[in-house]
Amino acid sequence: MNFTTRKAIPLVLLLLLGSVFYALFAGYTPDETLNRTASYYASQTVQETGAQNVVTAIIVTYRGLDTLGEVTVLFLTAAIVGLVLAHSKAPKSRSGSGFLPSGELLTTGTRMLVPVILLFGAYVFLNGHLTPGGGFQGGAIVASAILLMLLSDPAQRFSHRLISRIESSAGLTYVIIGLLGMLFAGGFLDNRILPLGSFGSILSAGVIPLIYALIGLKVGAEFSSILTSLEETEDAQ
Amino acid sequence: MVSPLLILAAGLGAAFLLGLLRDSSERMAFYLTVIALGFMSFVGLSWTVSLALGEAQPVEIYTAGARPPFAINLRMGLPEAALTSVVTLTGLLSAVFMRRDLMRLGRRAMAVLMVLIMALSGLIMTRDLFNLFVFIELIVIASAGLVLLSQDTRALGAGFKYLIVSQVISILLLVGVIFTYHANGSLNIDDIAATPMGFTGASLAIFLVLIALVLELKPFPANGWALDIYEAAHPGFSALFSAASGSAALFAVLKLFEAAGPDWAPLATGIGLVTFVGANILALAQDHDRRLLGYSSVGQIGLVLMVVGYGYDWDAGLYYVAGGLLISHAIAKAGLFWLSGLVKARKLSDWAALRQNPALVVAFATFIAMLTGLPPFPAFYAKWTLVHAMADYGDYPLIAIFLIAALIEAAVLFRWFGMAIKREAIRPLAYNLSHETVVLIAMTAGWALSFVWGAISGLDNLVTLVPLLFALLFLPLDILPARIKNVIAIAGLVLWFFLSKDGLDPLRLIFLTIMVLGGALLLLASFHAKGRRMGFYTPAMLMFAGMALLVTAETSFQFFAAWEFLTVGSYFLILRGHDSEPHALSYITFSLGGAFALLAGFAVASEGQFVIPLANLSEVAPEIAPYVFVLLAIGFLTKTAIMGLHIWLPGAHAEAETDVSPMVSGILLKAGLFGLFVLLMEMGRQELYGVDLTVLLVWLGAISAFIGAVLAAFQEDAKRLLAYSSISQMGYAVFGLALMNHLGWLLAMMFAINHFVYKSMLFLAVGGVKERTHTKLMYKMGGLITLMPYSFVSVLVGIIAMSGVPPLSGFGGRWIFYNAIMSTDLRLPMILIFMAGPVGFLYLFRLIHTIFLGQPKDELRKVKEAPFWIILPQMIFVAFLIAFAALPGMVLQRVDGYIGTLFGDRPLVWTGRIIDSQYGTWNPVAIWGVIIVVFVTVLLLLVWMNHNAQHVKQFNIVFSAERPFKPQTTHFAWNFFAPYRKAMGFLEMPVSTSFWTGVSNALHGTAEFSRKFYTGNGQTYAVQLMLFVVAVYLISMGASS
Amino acid sequence: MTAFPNFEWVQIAYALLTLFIVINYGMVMTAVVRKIGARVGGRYGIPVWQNYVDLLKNIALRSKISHGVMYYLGPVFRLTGGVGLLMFVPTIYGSEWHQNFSYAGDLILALYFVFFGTLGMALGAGESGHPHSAIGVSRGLAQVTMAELPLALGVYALSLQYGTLDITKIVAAQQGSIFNWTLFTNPLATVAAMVAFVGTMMRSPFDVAMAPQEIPIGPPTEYHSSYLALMQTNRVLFPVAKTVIYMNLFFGGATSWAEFAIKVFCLYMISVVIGVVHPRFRVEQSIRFFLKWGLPLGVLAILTV
Amino acid sequence: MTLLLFMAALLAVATLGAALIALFTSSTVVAVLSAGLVSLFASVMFLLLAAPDVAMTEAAIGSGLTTFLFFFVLGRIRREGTK
Amino acid sequence: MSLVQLSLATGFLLILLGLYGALTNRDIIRMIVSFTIADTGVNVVLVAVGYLPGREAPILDTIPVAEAASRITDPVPQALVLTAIVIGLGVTALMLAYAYRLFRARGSLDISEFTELKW
Repeated sequence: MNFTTRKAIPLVLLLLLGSVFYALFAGYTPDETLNRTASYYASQTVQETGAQNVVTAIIVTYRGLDTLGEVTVLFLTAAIVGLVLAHSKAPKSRSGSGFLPSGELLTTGTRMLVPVILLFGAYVFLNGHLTPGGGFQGGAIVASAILLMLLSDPAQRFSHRLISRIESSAGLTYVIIGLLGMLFAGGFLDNRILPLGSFGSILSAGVIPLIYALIGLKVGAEFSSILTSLEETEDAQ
Repeated sequence: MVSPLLILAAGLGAAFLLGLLRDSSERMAFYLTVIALGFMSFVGLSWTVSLALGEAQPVEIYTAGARPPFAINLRMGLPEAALTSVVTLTGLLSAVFMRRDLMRLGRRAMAVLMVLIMALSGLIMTRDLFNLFVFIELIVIASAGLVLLSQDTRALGAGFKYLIVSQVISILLLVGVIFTYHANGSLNIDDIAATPMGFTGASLAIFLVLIALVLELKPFPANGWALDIYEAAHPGFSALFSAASGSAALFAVLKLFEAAGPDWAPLATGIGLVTFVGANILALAQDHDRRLLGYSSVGQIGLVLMVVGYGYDWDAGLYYVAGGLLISHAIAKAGLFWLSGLVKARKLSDWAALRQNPALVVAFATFIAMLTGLPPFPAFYAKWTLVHAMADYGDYPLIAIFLIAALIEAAVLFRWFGMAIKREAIRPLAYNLSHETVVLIAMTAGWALSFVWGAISGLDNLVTLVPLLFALLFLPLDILPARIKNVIAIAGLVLWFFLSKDGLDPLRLIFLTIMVLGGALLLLASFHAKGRRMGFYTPAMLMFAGMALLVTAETSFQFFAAWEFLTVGSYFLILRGHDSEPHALSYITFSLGGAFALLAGFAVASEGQFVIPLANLSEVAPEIAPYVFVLLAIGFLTKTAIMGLHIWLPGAHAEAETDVSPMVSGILLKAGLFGLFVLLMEMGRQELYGVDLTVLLVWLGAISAFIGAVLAAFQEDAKRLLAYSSISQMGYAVFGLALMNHLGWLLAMMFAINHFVYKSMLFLAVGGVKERTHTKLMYKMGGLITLMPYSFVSVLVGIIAMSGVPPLSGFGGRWIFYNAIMSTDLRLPMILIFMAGPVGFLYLFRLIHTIFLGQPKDELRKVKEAPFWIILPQMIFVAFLIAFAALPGMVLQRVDGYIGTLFGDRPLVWTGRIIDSQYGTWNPVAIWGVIIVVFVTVLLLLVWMNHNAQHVKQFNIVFSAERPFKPQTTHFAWNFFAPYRKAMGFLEMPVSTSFWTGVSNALHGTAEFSRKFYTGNGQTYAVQLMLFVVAVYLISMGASS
Repeated sequence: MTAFPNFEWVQIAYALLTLFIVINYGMVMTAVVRKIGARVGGRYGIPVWQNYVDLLKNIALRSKISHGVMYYLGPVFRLTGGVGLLMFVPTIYGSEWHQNFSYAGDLILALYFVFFGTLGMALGAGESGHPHSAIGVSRGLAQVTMAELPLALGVYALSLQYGTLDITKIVAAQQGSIFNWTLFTNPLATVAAMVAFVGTMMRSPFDVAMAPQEIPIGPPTEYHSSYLALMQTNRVLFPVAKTVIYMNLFFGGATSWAEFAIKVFCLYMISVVIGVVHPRFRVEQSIRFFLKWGLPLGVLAILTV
Repeated sequence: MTLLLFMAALLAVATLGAALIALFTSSTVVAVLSAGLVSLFASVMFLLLAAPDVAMTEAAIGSGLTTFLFFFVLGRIRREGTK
Repeated sequence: MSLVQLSLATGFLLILLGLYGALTNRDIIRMIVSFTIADTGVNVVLVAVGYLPGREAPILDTIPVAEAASRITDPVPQALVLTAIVIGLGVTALMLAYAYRLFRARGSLDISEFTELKW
C-alpha cells in the first residue's frame, strides 16, 4: 500500500463515518425536561439512597454492577500489565524514568506532599456522596502520591504484596457488601443495608461511603500497581 | 435455587480472593479457580435443568433495590441458563486444560480467566445496554490478557490487533448507546423493544449499537484480527474465545436484535449469511489447523447470526434451532481447539498424530460430525428445522446458498479429517492425561446433548435408535479381536433383519435383504482380517444401520437421518482404503451435496410441516411437485453415481479395502436406487417447463449405462474397471425405473439384485487377487487361472451373468428390459442402451483375460489362492446366481405381484417355471436344460476325441516364428482396446471431471485471492472493519429507502 | 416338467435331424462359396467335399496338447454356442419337426446366446497365452460393439412393428405374400440389420479380427486337431444359424428346406460379395463405418415404425 | 450566556488544535503532552456542561494518569532502545 | 449554535481525528495516543448528549430535593462517562503494556512490522 492510499482510504472512510455522525448531530435536539429515568433519579435518589450527589448514587447503587465491572477492569488491567511486564526479561539497566531527573527539591517536596495528597484522596472518596468526586477521583489522587514517590526516587520499591492485598481485600469486601444487599435489602449492591442516616452528613447514604472508600482504596491500589509495574524493571524484583 | 447473581459474585469474589494468596502458592490458587468455576457451572447447570424441566420459572434479578430501567437488572431464562452453563463449563474445562500455563503465569492469570468467565456470564444475563458495554470491555481486556498465555510470540501482535479493533468497536458502541438512551430515556434493553424505532432518525443510534455488537462476532470480511488470535493464542484460550465468547456475544446480539425489532432482522440475516459463506470459502485455502478452526468458528457464528435474523420471531423455535447450532459449535469448536493442544505441529496433516489414540480419533470425528450437522447431533435437528422453515417462507435461494456453504464447510472439515486418518505424523502426540480427559468430556457432552435435542425435537430421537447404538457398541468393543467382533456384527445384522422384516412390502423386503442380510454375507469376507482391525466395525455398522433404517423409514425425517448415517458410515469405511484420502473426500462431498439436495427437497415438499410421511410425497401441491422431484432425484442420483455426478465413485470404490469395496458398491449404491423407487412410487411423472422429468431420467440412465461402460473398458486398474461398471449398471437400473412401467421397475429390481450379487462377487474376487498380487493393475497380472481357480470361477460366472449371456441371471434382466421398452413410447434413449450392451463385453472380457488368462508373470508364479474367507462368500454368490438364473420366480414373482398392485397391470404371466409376457417367453429351466445337454454332449465328444491331451508349458506357443520367453512381452494386456480407443476415445473426455475440477478450482482460487486481503496489519484490519460498517450502513440505508 | 411343455423324447430326434441337415448344408455351402470365389478369381478352387476332408483330418490328427482347462473348454463353448443358437430358433416355419426348442425363449434369447460361444472361445483362446489370440479378441470385441448396434435397433424396430418378440409369430406375420416380408414392410430396419449382418460374418471388409490371409491371428491361433475340428464344425454351423435368424426376421422365414437352402445361400452370398469387392477395414475404420451408416439407419428405423 | 458560548467555542478550538498537534507532530513526547492537553480542555468543557464529577475524573485520570503512563512506557522503551 | 451543539461537534471531530490518527500513524505509541483522543471525544459526546441547557450539576447540596427534577441536568450520562473514562484508562494501559512487549520482541514500534500472522 503506497502512501497516498494508506492515508486516503481512511480519510474517505472517516468522511463517510463523519456523515453518519453528522446525521446524528443534525437529528439531535436537547431534551427540554429530564427523561423518565433521569427524573426518577432526581426525585427518588434522596429518598432511596440518601446521597446528595445523584451521580454518586447512580454509580454506586443504581448502576453498581457497572461500577463493580469498572473496578474489575482496572483490576484486570493491573493484573495483566503485571503479567506482561513481569515476564518480559528486561535487560539490566539503571532504573528510573530516564528523562525526568529527580532533583533535591522534588525529593524533599515529595516527602512533605505525599501524606497530604493521601489525606486529600481519602477526603475525596469519603465525600463522594456529598460533593463532586468519589472513589475514582480519590483513587487517582492516592495513586498520584505513589507517582510522586516514583518520580522522586525511581529506585523506590513498593510492596507489591501490600498493594495487591489492599486491592483484593477491598474488592472482596465490595462483592460481599453487594451480596449482603441481596440478603438484607432489595438486591445486589442495595445500599440500604446500613441506615441512610441524616441527609447531607458524612455518615449517611447507607453503604455508599463505605463502598466509595473501598473503590477509592482499590482504584488507588490498582493505579499504583499499574504505575509501578510500568516503571519497575524485572531485574529489580 | 441459588441466585444466578452468585455466578458473577463468585467469579469476581474468587478473582479478588486470589490476590490475597501468596505469589508462590499457585497450586492453591489453581484449586480455588477450579472450585469457583465449578461452582459457577453448578449454578448455571442447576438453573438449566430446573428451567428445562419446568421446575423453575424464568426470573428477573433486580439489583440495588430498584426496578428497571432505574437500576440494572439481569435475567435468567432457559436460554440464558443454557448459555451460562456452556460458558462456565467451557471455562472450567479450559482452566483444567491450561493448568500448566496458568500455574506458570500465576494467580493473576487465573484471576483474569475467572473475570473473563464472569463477564461472559454477565453479558448473557444482563438486560442493560451500558452494562453490556462494560461486560464487553471486560471481555476484551481479559481476552487480550489471556492471549498472552501463549508461548507463541506472534500472539503478542494478534492481541494488539485485537485491542485496536476493540477500541474502534467500543467507540461506535458508546456513541450508539448514548444516542439510544437519548431517544428512549432508558438503557434497559426491554424498553428499547417497547419503543421500537425502526428506520427513523434515531435508528442510526441503534444501528451503531447493533453493528458494534455484530462486529464482536467477527463478521466476514472484517475479521482478520480474530483469525490471528485463533492462530496464535493458547488452544485452551482459543477454545474459550470461540465457544464461550462466541456464544455469549451471539446472545448479546440476539437480545439487541430482538429489542430493535423486525426491521433490523434482515441485517443479521444478511451479515450472517455472507459470513457463513465467506468464511467457509476462505477456509478452503487453509493449511494451518487453528486458523482453519478460526474460520470455521467465524462461519458457524455467522450461521447462527443468520438464524437469529431469520427466525427472530420464532420464540422457542429460534432457541431450538439457533441453540442447536450454537451448542454444537461451542462443544465441537472447544473440543477441537483442545485437541489441537495435544497435536504438536500445526499443519492439518500433523493431526495424523491423533491416530496414536483411537479415543481421540473418535472425539475428532464426533466434533466434525457436530459441526457439519450430521445426525444425531443437535445441529442436525437444527439444520433440518431451519431448512424446513426457509422452505415454508419460500426463501429458496437462501436455502441454496446456505446448503452450498454448508457443503463447503463439510468439505473443509472432512478434508482435514482425511488427512488425519491417512497422512503420516511428523511429531508424536503430546501425552497429557488432563487434556485428553477434557476432550473426552466435551465429546461426551456432545452425545448427551444429542439426546436432549432428540428428545425435545418432536421428531425421532436418533440417539435411541437400536441400530445406531449397535454401531456405537463397537467403539468400546474395539479392543476385541476382529473375528469376535465380526461374529457379533453378523449376528446383529441377521437378528435385525428378522426383527424388522415383518410388515414390509416385497420391494422393501428385497432391499432390506440385500442391505442387511447381504451385508452379513459380505462380512464373512471380513473374517480374513487379522488382529483387531480398529475402526472398521463402527463405521461399517453405522452404514448398515443407516441402510436398515432407510428401508423401514416412514417419514421424511427418518429417511433423511438414515441417509446421513449411511453416508457417514460409508465415508469412514472408504477412508480406510490405502490411497483413498482424496477419493473419500470427493465421496463425502458429493454425498453430502446429494443429501442436502434431499433435505431441500423434503423441506420444499413439507409445505410448512416439519416432517411428512413419505407417502405424503404423492400429495405435494402440483406447482411445487416438480421441484421437489428434481431435488430428491438429484440426491438419489448422486448416490447411484449418474453420469455427471459420478466422479467420486471410481476412486472411492477402487481404493477401498477388499471387503469394503463390495459393501460400498454392491450394497450402498442400492440406497440411491431405493430412494428413486420411493420417489417414483410416490410422485410418479412430473413435468417441469414441459419436460417430462422421467424422460430426462431415462436419458440420464442411458447415458450413464453407455459412458460408464466405455470408461470401464479403458481402465487398467481392475477395481476401477469394476467401479465404472457400477456406474453403467446403475444407469441401467435408473433407466428401468424411469420407464415408469411395470416391467421397467421389475428390470430395475432385477438389476438391483443382480448387481448386488455379481458386483460383490467380482469385487471380492478382484480384491482377493489384489491381496495376493499386491497390485490392482491388470497388465501386471496374467495367467492366474491355475493359481487362483476359485477366484477365476467366480469372475467367470460374474461376467457371464453381468453380460447378459444366457443362461445366467443377467439374461433375465435383458429379457425384461426388452419387454419393458416394448411398452414405452421412448425410442431414442434405447440406442444408447443398445450401445452399452456390447461395450459391457469389452471390459468384462478384459477383466477376466488380463488377470486370469494369458501369460503369468515371473514374480506372480507362486501366488496362492485368495484367502478362504474371501472365497467363501463368492462361492455362495455363485450358487445363488445359478439358482436365481434357473428359478427367478422365487424372488421376482412376489415383487412382480407387488409392482402389479402399483401399476394395476399384470404384464407377466408366471406359469410354473415359465414366464410369459405379452411379447415373448422366458423359460429359464428349458434354457438351462438345452445348454447343459448340448454342452455336455460336445464336451464328451471332445473328451472322446482328445482324452489324452497333454498339458504343455507356459511358452509352448509359436509367436512370430520363435518361442517367447518373457511374459511381459507376450501378455497382451496393456491398453487392451487400443483400436476401440482410437475410434471412441473421444467419449473418454473428462467433461464432468473438468467441470467439477473447475468448480473446485474456482472456489479455491477465490479463497486464495480473497485471503490476501488479510494482510496481517492491525491498521488494515481496522480500516476493513470501518469499511464494513460503512458498507453495511449504506446498504441498509439503501434497502430501507 | 412344466418347463418343457408337451415334451416328448422324439423332439430330441427332430432337433438332431435339424442339426444334421444344417451342418451338412453348411459344409457344402461354405465350400461352394469358396469354389465360386476361386472361379471368379480364375483359380480352380477346392472340391465341394473339402470341408469334410479337413474335418476328418483334424479329428484324426495326433498332436494333442492343452494349455489348461479353459483352453480345453473354449471349443466346447464355441460349438455349444452354435448348436444352442440353432436349437433356440425355429428353423422351418410350420414344420413340427424343426421347431427345435424355440419355446425356451424368444428373439432376445437368440440374440444374446450369440455371444455365448464367442465369449467361451475368447476365454479359451486367452488361456493359450498367445498374444495373437488376445489381439484378435480385442479387435473382434471392439468391432462387435458397433456392428451389433444396427441389428439391435433393427430388431427393436421390427418387434415394435409386429408387437412381439416371438420369432415364430414374426415369421407368421410375414406369410402370404413376398410383400409381407419385413424387407418390404420395413426396409429401413432390414437394411440396418443387414449392415450388422455383413459386419458380423467375419468376412472382408470386417474380418480384421481373424485376418485369415496373413499370419494367423484371432482366437483360433493356438487351436489344432480335434479342437479345430469342433471349431470347424461351428464355423459352418454358426453362420447358417445366424443367417436363419435374419431370414426369419426379415425375409419371411422358410417353410421348407428348399426355401431354407436358397434363402440362406442368398443371404450368405451378400456378405461374400461385399467381401470380395471391398478391402479390409481397420477396427476403428469399421467402427466409424457403423457409426456413420448403421447407426443412422437403425435410428431411422425405430423412429419410423 | 454569549460569553459562556464564546469561551466554549474558544475551548473547542483549543481542544481541536491540541488534537491536531497530537496527530501531526513528529515528536511522540509532544503528541502525548498534546493528548493530555486535549483531555484537560475536555474536562473544562465538562465543567461547562455541568458535570463536575466527570471533569474531576477526566482531569485526574484522562489527562493526568494517562500521560504518566505514556511517559513511563516511553521511558522504558527509550532506555532499552538506545542500547 | 448552542453549547450542546458545540460540544457535540467537538466530540465528534475529536473522534474522527483520533480514528484518523489511529488508522494512519504507523507508530504504535502514536496510535495509542490517537485512541485516547478519540476516547476523549466519545466522553465529550456522552456528556453533551446528557446536558440540558441551563441546568445545574446533579448535586443536591444547594438544590432542594423538591426542585431537583426541574433544575438538575441528566445525571445518567455523567455516570456512564465516569465508567467509560476508567475503562478507557484500563485499555490504554493495556495497549501500552502490549506496545512495550511488542517493542521488546521486535525492537520496533512500527505496526506494519507485526504482520507475521496473516491469510
